[in-house]
Amino acid sequence: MAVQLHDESFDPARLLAEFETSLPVGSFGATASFVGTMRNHNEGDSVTAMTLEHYPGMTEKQLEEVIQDARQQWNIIDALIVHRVGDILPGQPIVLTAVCSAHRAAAFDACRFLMEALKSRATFWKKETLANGESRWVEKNTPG
Amino acid sequence: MAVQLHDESFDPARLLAEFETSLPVGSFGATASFVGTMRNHNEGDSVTAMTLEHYPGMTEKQLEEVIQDARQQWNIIDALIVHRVGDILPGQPIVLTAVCSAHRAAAFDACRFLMEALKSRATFWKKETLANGESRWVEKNTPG
Amino acid sequence: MAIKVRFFASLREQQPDGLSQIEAEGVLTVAQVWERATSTPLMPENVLCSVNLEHREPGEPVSDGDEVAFFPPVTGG
Amino acid sequence: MAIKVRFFASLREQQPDGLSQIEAEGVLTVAQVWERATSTPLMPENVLCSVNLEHREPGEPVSDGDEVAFFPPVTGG
Repeated sequence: MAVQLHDESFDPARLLAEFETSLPVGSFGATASFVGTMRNHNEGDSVTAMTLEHYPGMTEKQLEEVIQDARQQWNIIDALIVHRVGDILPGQPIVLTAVCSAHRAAAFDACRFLMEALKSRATFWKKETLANGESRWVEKNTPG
Repeated sequence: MAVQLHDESFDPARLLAEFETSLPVGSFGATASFVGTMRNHNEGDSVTAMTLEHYPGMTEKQLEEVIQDARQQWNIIDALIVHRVGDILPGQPIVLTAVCSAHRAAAFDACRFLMEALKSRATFWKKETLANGESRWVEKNTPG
Repeated sequence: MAIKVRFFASLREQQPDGLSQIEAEGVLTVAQVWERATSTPLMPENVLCSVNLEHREPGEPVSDGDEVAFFPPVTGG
Repeated sequence: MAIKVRFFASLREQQPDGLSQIEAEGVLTVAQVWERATSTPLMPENVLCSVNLEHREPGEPVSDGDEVAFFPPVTGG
């Protein structure tokens, strides 16, 4: 499955292993992957929790389009995007992108493209809970 | 441990999980990783096995230097290079590189640097066994 | 015509009285849907819009039965 | 002086009679170590060299007790 949204914490290592296992043995030479993990600090403040809101239906569609765009630009064998939604704690994974290809350049390029494209295009919104109990919407993503 | 050579097949997912678990929870936001896997074909021929030779002592030293070079160029939290040596079969992992950092750009850049640097500098040599029983040394690496 | 309206993230919180559906006669643009559905007629510049799950500009028209959504810049990943 | 000599990969196979140690008086370059240790005096252009685990050019000098290695272009990763 190319796109997954999880409302509970997921195990990137296990999903990555499943992703590779789903492909024919010996068919791919390169797997690039990226995991975004919730940090316990942001913009100089201590962060204790976060809520990830999304637009059900639109978000999944956008992520599938991002993978289609990657397939058109690079010769890749398969790609995976996994994203958390809901309440999340520091240390938990937020996002996993992975690309399998014959050679490494396409895997590296496409994996990074998936991350940049989803960060700029996909309808997710983060709300942080700070150590002082206040909460705030994250206003924009850091540039890649 | 930053550099590992394995003379038996290793599990990239498990080593990647161990690598992340060794870092303080909430300290990193980005993990980029790459796995090179043995393919069952190369240069148009069917390949059934491969032997990876290295220069004990020199190879480990070079890989540690590659990580030091990455640390000087990017603000990274930790880096990992794992490489197989010895006899290896299609579908088995050859190499794993991983970088943890606060933000994604450094992780992506440094992880790719580790791969390019080790492919061009580290003393490993591949000998392929072809389906017809012949064997040949791989003469040069594909460009990244 | 009936238009379904949705607000997300900070906009949902800022528009507690935002309508989830509006009725209209004749053609409306996305920005006009905002004016009818909220108590703040001028749509802020940084609000993003979609119609039927596709990004749209504020000046684009809306049809009967469409789902129009308003949301702030995305911050996933 | 005593120099330890190593060959790797295809060079190890091509130099089955290559010496693993040579004795010399006076200063030798890496290329001269190759000449003494192999039966093919002219060192091929694409042979890489190291002295004590560091890459070296063929013209660089070798000292007593050094380990000199010869190998083809690397193909790891």
